[in-house]
Formats: sequence, C-alpha cells, structure tokens
Amino acid sequence: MPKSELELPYRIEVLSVLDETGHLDQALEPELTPEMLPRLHRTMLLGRRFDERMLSLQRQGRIGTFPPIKGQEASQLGAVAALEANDWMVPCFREMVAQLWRGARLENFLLYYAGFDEAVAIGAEQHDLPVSIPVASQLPHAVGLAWSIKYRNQPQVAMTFFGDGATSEGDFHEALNFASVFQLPVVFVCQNNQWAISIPRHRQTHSRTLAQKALAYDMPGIQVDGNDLLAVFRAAREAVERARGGGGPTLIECVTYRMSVHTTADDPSRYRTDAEVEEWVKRDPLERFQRYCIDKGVLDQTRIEQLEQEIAAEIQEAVGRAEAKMKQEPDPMDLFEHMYDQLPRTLVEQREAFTRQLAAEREEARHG
Amino acid sequence: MPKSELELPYRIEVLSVLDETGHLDQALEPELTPEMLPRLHRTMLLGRRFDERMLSLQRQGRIGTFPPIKGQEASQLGAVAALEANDWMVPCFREMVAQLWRGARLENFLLYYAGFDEAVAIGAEQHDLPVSIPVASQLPHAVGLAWSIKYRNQPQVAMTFFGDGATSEGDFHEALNFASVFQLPVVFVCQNNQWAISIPRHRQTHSRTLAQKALAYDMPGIQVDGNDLLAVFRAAREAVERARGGGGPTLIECVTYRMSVHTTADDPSRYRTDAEVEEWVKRDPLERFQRYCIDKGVLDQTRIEQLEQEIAAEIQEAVGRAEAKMKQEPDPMDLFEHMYDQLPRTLVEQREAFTRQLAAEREEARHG
Amino acid sequence: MAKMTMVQALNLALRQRMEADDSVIVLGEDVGRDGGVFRVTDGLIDQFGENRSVDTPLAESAIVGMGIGMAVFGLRPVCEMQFSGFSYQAFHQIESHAARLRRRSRGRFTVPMVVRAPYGGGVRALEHHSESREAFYAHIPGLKMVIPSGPRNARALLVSAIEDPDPVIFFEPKAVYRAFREEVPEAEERLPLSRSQLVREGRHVTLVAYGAMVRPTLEAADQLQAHSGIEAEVIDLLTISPIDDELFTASVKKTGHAVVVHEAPKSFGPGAEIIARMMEKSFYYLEAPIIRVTGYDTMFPLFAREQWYLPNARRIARAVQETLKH
Amino acid sequence: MAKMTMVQALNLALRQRMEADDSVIVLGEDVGRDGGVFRVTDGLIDQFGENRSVDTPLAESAIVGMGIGMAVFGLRPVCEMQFSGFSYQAFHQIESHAARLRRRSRGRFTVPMVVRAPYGGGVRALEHHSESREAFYAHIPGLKMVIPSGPRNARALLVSAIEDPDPVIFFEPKAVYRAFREEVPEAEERLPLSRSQLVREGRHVTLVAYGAMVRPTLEAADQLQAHSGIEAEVIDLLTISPIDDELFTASVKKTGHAVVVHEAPKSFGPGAEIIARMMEKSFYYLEAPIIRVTGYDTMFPLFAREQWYLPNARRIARAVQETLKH
Ligand SMILES: Cc1ncc(C[n+]2csc(CCOP(=O)(O)OP(=O)(O)O)c2C)c(N)n1
Ligand SMILES: Cc1ncc(C[n+]2csc(CCOP(=O)(O)OP(=O)(O)O)c2C)c(N)n1
Ligand SMILES: [Mg+2]
Ligand SMILES: [Mg+2]
Repeated sequence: MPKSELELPYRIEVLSVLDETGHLDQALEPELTPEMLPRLHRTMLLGRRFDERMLSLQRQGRIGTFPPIKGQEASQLGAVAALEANDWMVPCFREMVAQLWRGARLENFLLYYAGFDEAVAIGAEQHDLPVSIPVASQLPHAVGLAWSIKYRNQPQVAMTFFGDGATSEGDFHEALNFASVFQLPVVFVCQNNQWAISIPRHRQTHSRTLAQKALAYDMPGIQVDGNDLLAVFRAAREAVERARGGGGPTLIECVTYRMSVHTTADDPSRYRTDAEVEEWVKRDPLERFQRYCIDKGVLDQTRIEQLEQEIAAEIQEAVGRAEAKMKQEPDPMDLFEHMYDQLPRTLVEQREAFTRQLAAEREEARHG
Repeated sequence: MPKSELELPYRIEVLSVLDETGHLDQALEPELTPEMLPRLHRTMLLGRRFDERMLSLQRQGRIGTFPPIKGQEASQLGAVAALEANDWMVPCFREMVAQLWRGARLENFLLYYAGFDEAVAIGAEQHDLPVSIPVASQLPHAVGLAWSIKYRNQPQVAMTFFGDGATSEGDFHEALNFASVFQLPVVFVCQNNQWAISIPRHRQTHSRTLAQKALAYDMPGIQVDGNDLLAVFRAAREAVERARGGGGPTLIECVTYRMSVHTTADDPSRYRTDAEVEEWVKRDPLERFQRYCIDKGVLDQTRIEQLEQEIAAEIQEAVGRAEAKMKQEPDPMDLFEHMYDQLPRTLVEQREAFTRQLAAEREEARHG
Repeated sequence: MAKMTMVQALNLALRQRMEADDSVIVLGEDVGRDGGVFRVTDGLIDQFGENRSVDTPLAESAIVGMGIGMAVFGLRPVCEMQFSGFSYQAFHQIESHAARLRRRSRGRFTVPMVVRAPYGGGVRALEHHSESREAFYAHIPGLKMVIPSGPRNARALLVSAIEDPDPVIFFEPKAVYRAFREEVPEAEERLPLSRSQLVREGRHVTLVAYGAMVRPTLEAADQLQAHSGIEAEVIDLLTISPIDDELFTASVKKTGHAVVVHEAPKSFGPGAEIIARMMEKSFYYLEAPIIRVTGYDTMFPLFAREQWYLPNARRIARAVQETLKH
Repeated sequence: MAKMTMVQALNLALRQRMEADDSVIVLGEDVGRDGGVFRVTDGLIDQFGENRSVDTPLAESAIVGMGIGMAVFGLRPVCEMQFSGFSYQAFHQIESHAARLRRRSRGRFTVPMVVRAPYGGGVRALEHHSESREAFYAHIPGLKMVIPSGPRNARALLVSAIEDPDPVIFFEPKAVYRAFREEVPEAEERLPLSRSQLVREGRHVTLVAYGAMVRPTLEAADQLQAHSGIEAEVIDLLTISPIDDELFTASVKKTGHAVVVHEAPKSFGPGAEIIARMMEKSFYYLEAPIIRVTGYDTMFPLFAREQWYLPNARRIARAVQETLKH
C-alpha cells in the first residue's frame, strides 16, 4: 500500500458533565465528597467577590494593574481540586482562585498588585511556584519538577496553568515534548479563555481545538467545558491519577471565557463585542455550580446569603490589613534582599552607597 | 453527548512510490520529464561523490569540520526538484545536494568548510538563503518569505529544510503555527535521518511520526519514504502546488537515514551499531533511483561510467580551484566587510587600528 | 506643528512611513485591532488594513524571525515586542540572524528591520515590565541600538530606523510615552543613527544620559546651576550602539569631570562603555573619577520601591557634587 | 595527582560531585551516550545511568527551564548548552527565571543550577561556535558568570559552581579544552566564585584577562620581560560577575598602567566594566589610558581569519608598550 493512511490511535475527547442549561450527565458525575462541594463553592464565590473588589480598588487607584479572573473560576478550581497539597502547582498569572484554594492569602494579592515585593512570600510547606509573567515560560519548570518527582520516586504530580495564547510560544511545545519523551507526571491545564489580550482564539492558531496539540506528542489530550467545574474536575482527576500512576502527561483544554478585561490596563471594547460577552455570561460557571450545590442539598439560599456576608467581611479585613501595610513606607533596603545566598561584594558596596544616599536625603529633608 | 469524541478530519498519509526492492507503484509514479530524470540522477551522483571527496579532504586536514549528506540525496533532491528557480529555498546545514541543484558551486562548499567567508557569496539571482546553523531557527525566515510572497502576490513559494532534531525546538512550533494562521505558501521539509547527533528519533519525541505534528496546526502532514526520490518529489510537488494555489502550508516528513557521521567531528560508534547502518545501506537512495533511470531507459551502464568520470573531473577541478584560493592568504581586512551598509565610526577606528597593527607586524617580520 | 506625546509622535512616524512606502509593515502582538498595548500603532489597521498592521500569534521568536524573512524578501518590517522584557524569547533570532545575515550572505541579503520595544521603569508596572537591558543589544555587532528621549527625536529616529538598511533595536522609554508633549512638525524629520546630541551646554561637568534619564539629568543640571552655580553640559546619546563617542569625549576634555546616568544595572551596563571611551580618548583631561548613577545590580523591584531603584535628579546632582569635590 | 586536560578535569569534577551527591544531575543534548560533543560528560552515563546523565531532546529553553524546575525541587542540575552560541534559545529562561526565582519567592525557592557552555574561538569551528558573549550573562543580576582558564582551576570552579546555592553560568574555553595538561589532585578542590587570582607578579603594568586569553597574556608578559624588562602583573578574573575588583584595582594602584584583554567584541564588553572600576577606584594612580585588547565589533569570522580576530601575545605586548609610552 504505497500511498496509505497511517492508523493513528488518537482521539480528542470532549467532556461536559453539567451543561449550561443545568442538565447533569449522571453517568459522568464525579463523586465530590460532601465536604468538598461546599468548600469548592465557597472558594469560587470568594474568588468572584475578591476579583470584583480588586477591580474596584484598582479603579480607585488603591492597587495597580492586575488581571481579573472573572469567568474562569470553575476552570481553575476544577483542576486544582484534583491535587493533593504537596503536589506541585505552577501557575501563570491569572490563577488567583486556584492559588486561594491552595492556601494563598487575600492580602498578598492586594500587596502584590500594589507593588510590594513582600507579597510574594511563599510558605515553607507550600508547593506552589510564584506567578510567572512571561507567557508559557513556566511550563518547562513544571516539567523539571515532574522529572524530579519521578527521579525521587515521590507520589506527587505537577500541574501547570497557561492560556490559549501560551500555546503559540515555543516553550509550550518544548515542554510538552520533554514531558512526553520522559513520560513525566505532569498535567498541562490550558485556560482557553478565547482571548489573548486582543487576539481571538481562532487567530492564535488555526487548529480546531487546542487539545489536539497533544497529538503532536502522542499525549492524551482532552477538551472540557471549562465553565463546568464537574467536567474540569473529572478530567483533571483522571489526568492526575494517570500521572501519579506512571502513565505520563496529559493536556487538558478548558474552554472558558475571560468575562472581564485582560488586565485593568486593557480596553476590550476595541476588539470584542458586548454581545459576545453576553453569550458567555449565560454560561457563568459560578451560577451553574451554585445551582448544582443547591440541587445536591449542600447549599441553600440562606446559606448563600450568609456566605456572601462572611466573604464580604473576610475581604474587608484583608483589604484593611493590606492597606495598613501599604501605608507604611516599604523598607528601601529590601532592594538588596534575596538576590543571592551571600550578597556579593559589588552589591555590598552598592547597598552601602544606597544607605549613605538615603541618610543624606533624610538629612537634607530635615534641613529643608 | 457529554463525553464524546471529536471528529477530527485529519489523517497522516504515508507515501512510497518506488520501494527498496525496486517495486514501482505505477499509479503513483510522477511524470518526470526525460530531461529531468538524467539531471536529477547526475546531481545525485555528483552529490554522493562530492560528499565522499569532502570526507577524504577533511580527513587529510585540507578542509575543516563539515556535515556529510550521504543517504539523504533523494530526500533533498526530490523536494527541491519541485521548486522553480525563483521559489525561495531556506536550507539548514545539511542540504549540500539540494543547494547544488539550485546552482551552488562545488568550490564554495570547500572554501566554506575551509573557513573562508568569501564562500558564502550568493548570486544576485539566487533565491537561496545561506546555511543556517542554529537548529530550527531558519523556519521563521521561510515563513516571513512566504508572508511577503503572499503580500506581494507573487507566484512563488518558500521551502525550508530541517532535521528530525529540529522538530523539538520552539522555533519549529512557532513557525508552523504562524504559517498555518496566515495560510502561507511554505513547504516544511523535515529530513528525518533518524539521528540528531547521538539522539535517536524515538528519544527526540514520543510521537509515532513527525508528520503528525502538522495536526497541531490543522496543516496537511505527510510521511514519505525519503530514500525514494519519486515519492519525495510527488509529495513535494503536491505541497508546492497547494502552496502556490493559495492552499497554505504543508509539513513533509522524509524518512531517510544519515549513513555517515553527524559531522566529521563525530564518532557514531559511541551510540549506534553498524548493523543499523547496514540495514539502511540496503535502502540506498542513489542505487534505487539509478536502477529506475536505467529501467526508464534514460541511463545505462556505459553512461554511468562516463558520468562517474565527468563528475570525478568536475570535482577535481573544483578542488583545484578551491585549494588555489586556500593557498592565497585571505585578506585580513575582510573582517570589517559586510557588517553594516555604512561602516560606523567605531568600526572605522577599529579597522584603522587593525591596519596599523598589521603594518607593524609586517614591519617586525621584515626586521626579524 | 502639533504638540504631541511620544506615543503620538511614534504613531505619526509609522503612519507617514507606511503612507510613503508600502513595504513598511507593522507586526506583533496586539498591534492591529488593539493598536498596541500602548497605542503606538493606533489606527494603522484602519488606514492600512490587517496586511500592513499585522496581529500575530503570541510568539516573539516567530515575530522577529518572520520579520527577518520579510526583510530578506525586500520589505521593511517593524516588529513590536510588547515589552523589552519579552524580547529575550527572540534573542537568538536577533543575535544569530538579524545581526548576521548581511555578512553571512556577503551583502546579498540585508535585514532592514526595526524591533521596537517599550523599556524602562517609572510606570508602576508588573515584573518584567520595567527593565532596561539595552546593553544586551548594544554588545551585538551588526545591530544598531537606539533610544529616543522625547517626542520629537523619537519620531525622527524612528523614521531613520525604518529607512536604515540595517537592523535597528529601538527601545522606547515608557516613562516618557505620555509624560510630556513637544512640537512635532508634520513634515518628516530624520536624525542620524550615529550621533548623540548636546542638549545643554556647560563647562564644569559632562553628564551623559539617554532615554527616560535625560529629563532627570536636565533637572539635576538646572538645580546645580540654580543652587551652586555649577554649569553642567548634558549629552543625550540617542543611539547607544554603534556609540558616538566624539561628543562626550570632546565635552569631557572641556569639563574634566563626568557623570554617566542610566536605569540599567550598573555592572556591565552601557555606562561602563562610556567611561572606558572617556578613559581611552580623554584620559589626560580627566580631573576626577567618572561616576555612574545607575540602577543597582538587583532585580528591578515591584513598583512600591521603584523610586529607590531609579536614578533621579537628586542622586545625579549629588554625584556631580561628589565628582567636583575632587 | 594526574596530568589532565581541562576536559578531563571537568569530567573529574562532575564525576566526583555526582558520586558525592545524588542530587547532581547532568542534562543536555548528547551528554549521555555520546559523552558530550567535547567528551566533558564522558563515561558518566555508564557510572550513573541515564537518569543522572540525561540525554534530552534538542531544545535549549526546555533544557534550562527543566533545570530550573529540578533546582526548585531540590536537585542540582548541571545543564549543558552544546555551544554558548546556542544558549540564546534559553536566554529568557536564564534572565527571567533562573536569575529571579530566589527573589520572586523571597528565598523560598532557589536555583542551584549550573549552565555549562563551551565558548570562544581558536578551534577552527563553524559559525556560532566561536563567540565570546559572557557580557550578556555578566549583566544579569542574580547570576554568577564564571570562566576558568586551565584544567586545575576549571575543576575547582566547577565543583564550587555545582555546590553554589545560586545559578552559575559556566563558560569553558574550547581553545583550552585540550591545549595543555596540569596536575589536578584527586581530592576535590574548590575556588570561591568571588575571587580573581594573581597569576604573575609585576610592577610596571597590570594585565587583566580570563579564559583562553590568560595564556597569550602570560606569553606577552614573558616576552615583555625578556625583551624589554617590563614586568607585567597578570590577573586572571576567573569569575566575571559578580566581579572581583579588589585585586585589579590594588594592582593598578601599584603599576599605574593597565591593559585589559578579552575575545569578546570590544564595545560594551567586559573590558569596559573593568576599566570603569579602575577609573572609579584607582583613578588617582593611573598614569596612562587603559587599553583594551579585544575582539572587534564584527561577526566572528570563519576560521581562516580567526587568528586576526583573536587577541594574541603580540597584540597584547604592543598594547603594553603603547600604554607605557605615556
Ligand atoms: C513572552 C511574553 N510575551 C508577551 C507578554 C505580554 N502578555 C501578557 S498576557 C498576554 C496574553 C496572554 O494570553 P493567554 O495565554 O491566552 O492568557 P490570558 O491572558 O488570556 O489568561 C500577553 C501577550 C508576556 N507576558 N510574555
Ligand atoms: C540551537 C542549536 N542547538 C544545538 C546545536 C548543535 N547541533 C548541531 S546539529 C545538531 C543535531 C541536529 O539534528 P537534526 O535536526 O536531526 O539534523 P541532522 O544533523 O540530523 O541533519 C545539534 C544538536 C545547534 N546547531 N543549534
Ligand atoms: Mg487567553
Ligand atoms: Mg537528524
């Protein structure tokens, strides 16, 4: 058969469990324990409300530029919910609610976006890398973590997040290829929120799905409804279990939507229509999951109202704590911290010069 | 259908026309004109003999390190044979015979590998980029050429070459994605010669084929027997025609073999067996195509012997011309040539200092 | 003549070059419909269409690599890196190809390409959005590295960069983008990519700066004059590389003292080259050590601390006083 | 003690560190079965297996990026870039992550990684195989940039680099790889990554060099002594960044004259930083302009011309005579 077609045993699955009309496919429904459901719901609601609050703080000039997550809560939470605490999580820059789930503190987000280096502190027990801003560049780090997990025979996995735009970068490709060659326990979670700033998904790449990019590496790829927490969780759990069991990496494409601006510096009216946003508002992941929790009997309207109050208070306190810190002048000497294990002499000198300069400036200020 | 399989209209074709036993699939046989066949055969033979000669020159220390092409002649020639002269050809560093077909001169290869910058001169009419050594980095250039062709509505295409190892680099991915997003007239020809220095193909990537990487971009991908000039030509012609007709890019994987060393600095006995090489020697592309030409009646044993003599003489003359040039001391001032359109003052000064230094050294040499 | 910000002036340069020459193509992330995240390419897509103001996928190496192919073909690509801190993804394309194709083809192929990138601090930005690493590009033979300091010279330099037959890395100081306006004539102006400019005459000390640092340097010069009668001469480099050392060596021969200012980290930064050249060419005129006022050899801090990282008029003035003490 | 080439000495350093610490992992293109294209990792795969001497796919960004992940996890990756000219594909990983993760996590994560790369000319190599661009890495805060000059210090520095808690870019001079042998003791030696070394004492002029340039510099010193009685002091930097300026500023205070030598292009090269520091710290002792003997601001030529590009003893000696004329 000189001209033949190759039998490629590949397929891209598409998964949806709880659809936008509220229809549930019970056969696919993942068993989330009665403790998990309300925790997930609470974190989702907290993420939504905190996002809204950050937006208003930014608009008031109380914090700087930040990337809202509105609309992507299910997609992020469904994925990290499948992780154990000591699994590694390698975020991009738009995983606020996933980070909250993993133990990040509200006020650190505020301080970070207010430009305080202190806010990036990570607890000694946390297995979460800091935010990574250069698009796709964090993927190889997750691969390195996964390589080490395998080398050290640890029962861990690494999960990394990135956007639809990130799939265009060379680092995406190199990372997936390495993960697959070494058959590493890593889960690649693509938050396809349809936009990379002003570039729509169909101009980012010409392929019908992002999930199918896994085929280039003989890696399982799955496309899930990213606004359906149950579907994301199911896909993530499967991928995490496969990874933990030695079955290698998976690419998960969560089809979701960036309901808000790219960052607060962005003006989406330049490139997308309100009508498009409206369409996606109908598929709001929070409402959908909330309805499910109510149906499951772990939530009711009273509890939701109570929750809203609790969360409002929690956020308010965090804002209070953060703003108190913001009011204190940050320690200028911090410039020289955490650069090296031992500050080299060149930097000791620069620090000394800086100290003298500050002292001189204070002196000047005193004498007018 | 909440968990469903995506109907991906993709397939990877595998193409072979004239197999290693000499069996010809007439239905697939491309019509190569009676002028083309002997030209192709002659170039193939020239490439093989010149490669052998370069190897012996290198072993004698008469030229420096170079990458032999032995075994990849059909794969290269079949592809460029589908191009017109003013189509763009963007080589990697192992396309000697493709470059010969496109008009490169034998002695320039010798001079280049003897370290003479002059040898990289490219004729004003040639649409061939110079050799590109950083693996995969030339692919985006072909994309840029193809973008320009489309922008200027030219009836051209761009074809670029690279190895199996190159498919791991980020630039491969980025280039294919751009080509597909902009639907550009570019043909990506992968010379899968099974090895990237010491790394075998199956450790370079975990996918069954390299051709299937096209699926990541919804681009046609085809795997061809790279030792079968007819198959390569057929696939390349189809891709070139599609590109020229506005049908966008194609990825062609030529399955071939690096019969020789990676470069003359390499020692393959460290990482591969002679038995493997033997297997591939049986599939020698030159013999296979030669037999075909004989069957076609455009060649016979007498003509082959005559050709061998012609070619030996042609190579001998080129070696003579090249070595004559090598004997002349290269002009040191050339260091400062072709750096900028107008040499900046900093470099004018450096050139003057260099001139003074040379003069002083000559002076010193004269006076002992 | 209209009063323009640097963003508007750059936009004007692009627009007029695109009107004059259909081989000028703007490409990059969000440069089309969005007009660039800083709006430098605003409106170009409406006037010239999406084939001239090209929104690309998110991949810097491919943007520059594609630009190289376009330039080799004969077009004049103007690539945008969204921030200079993301140009490193394209570093190999710039170092290994853009800077080399002329010589690698003995002049048959050239790369008349501009790579634009906003750089520098002072705009309360996120990590990677405030760095000044022009030294990386200044150290690459075959490139030109240009940094304007105000709307009018930005426009003129960008026109020259686009017309230049060689690849130009063009860093735009974000802190200046909208900081002030200048008269920018409608008719195209050009500035050579080989000349620094005297922006203030003086006889006591030579101050060398570029980009966003020119303003605090001038401010320091004013303060020094006002408070201590020190007359500082200020030189704006404009082109970092190939460096123009004529003006500053001549100046330092006159003044005997110099202070060099940049945002970039001190060590192995552009200031070192300026000092080395003053040393080589005006050594016997120097009366005191030349001082560098620069960023520190640290990560650029998040913005709550950026005022301490960035040189300012006060630090510059103090350095001048220090060097004049000798 | 055995007489070893630099390749053998580096191999010894890796082997002993791998024996002592199973978190030391070598990775890169062809480092496993092939033992590296220069055989620096020869035999490691046999002794430690393919999980410790890891052949990776051909992708520099992923090699370094994976190394970063490994280092964060707690391993000590030693990444090989096959040639320094191909490290640019990983430039963003080095600049934007390796150098920053410590500060970006307030010390929670560190990157105790070494990126090894053969660099420099003089070995009749192809394009991209001869460059010296250490200045790129020296200008990145958060990194250390180390270049040994001989077998024994190469071994000691590599041991220290592997043990260092911070990322180290380790350039190995190809021209020295097999050029000569030195006694290298079996027991592990270490050298601090913060100290240059006096390799020849002298009182008339200070010569600063590193890597492959140390040998021609010493040769020049010998010639000068023999033919003109000039006693040159020679300093081998060893660590380029963070730079050790104590030794060379002290030396130039003594000699009043200096010549700085490197293969890298002159402009914005490491020599500029050395001169700037001599200026800052020993200005009043300088008797003449400091001269740079360096590569030119051109592409490194193909090898038929490399002897003209590279500094040699003759050029260095002439520069010394020139500076002493003053
Ligand atoms: C390497 C790099 N290039 C450019 C940018 C600027 N930038 C920040 S976010 C972004 C778009 C990212 O899109 P996507 O990956 O889809 O993630 P999303 O923002 O939608 O979450 C761009 C271009 C960057 N941060 N890094
Ligand atoms: C970016 C880059 N990394 C590393 C190298 C060193 N190198 C030269 S050829 C080669 C292997 C290339 O393999 P492949 O792409 O299969 O091409 P082949 O040599 O088999 O023709 C390597 C690693 C290089 N030239 N460029
Ligand atoms: Mg997106
Ligand atoms: Mg190969």
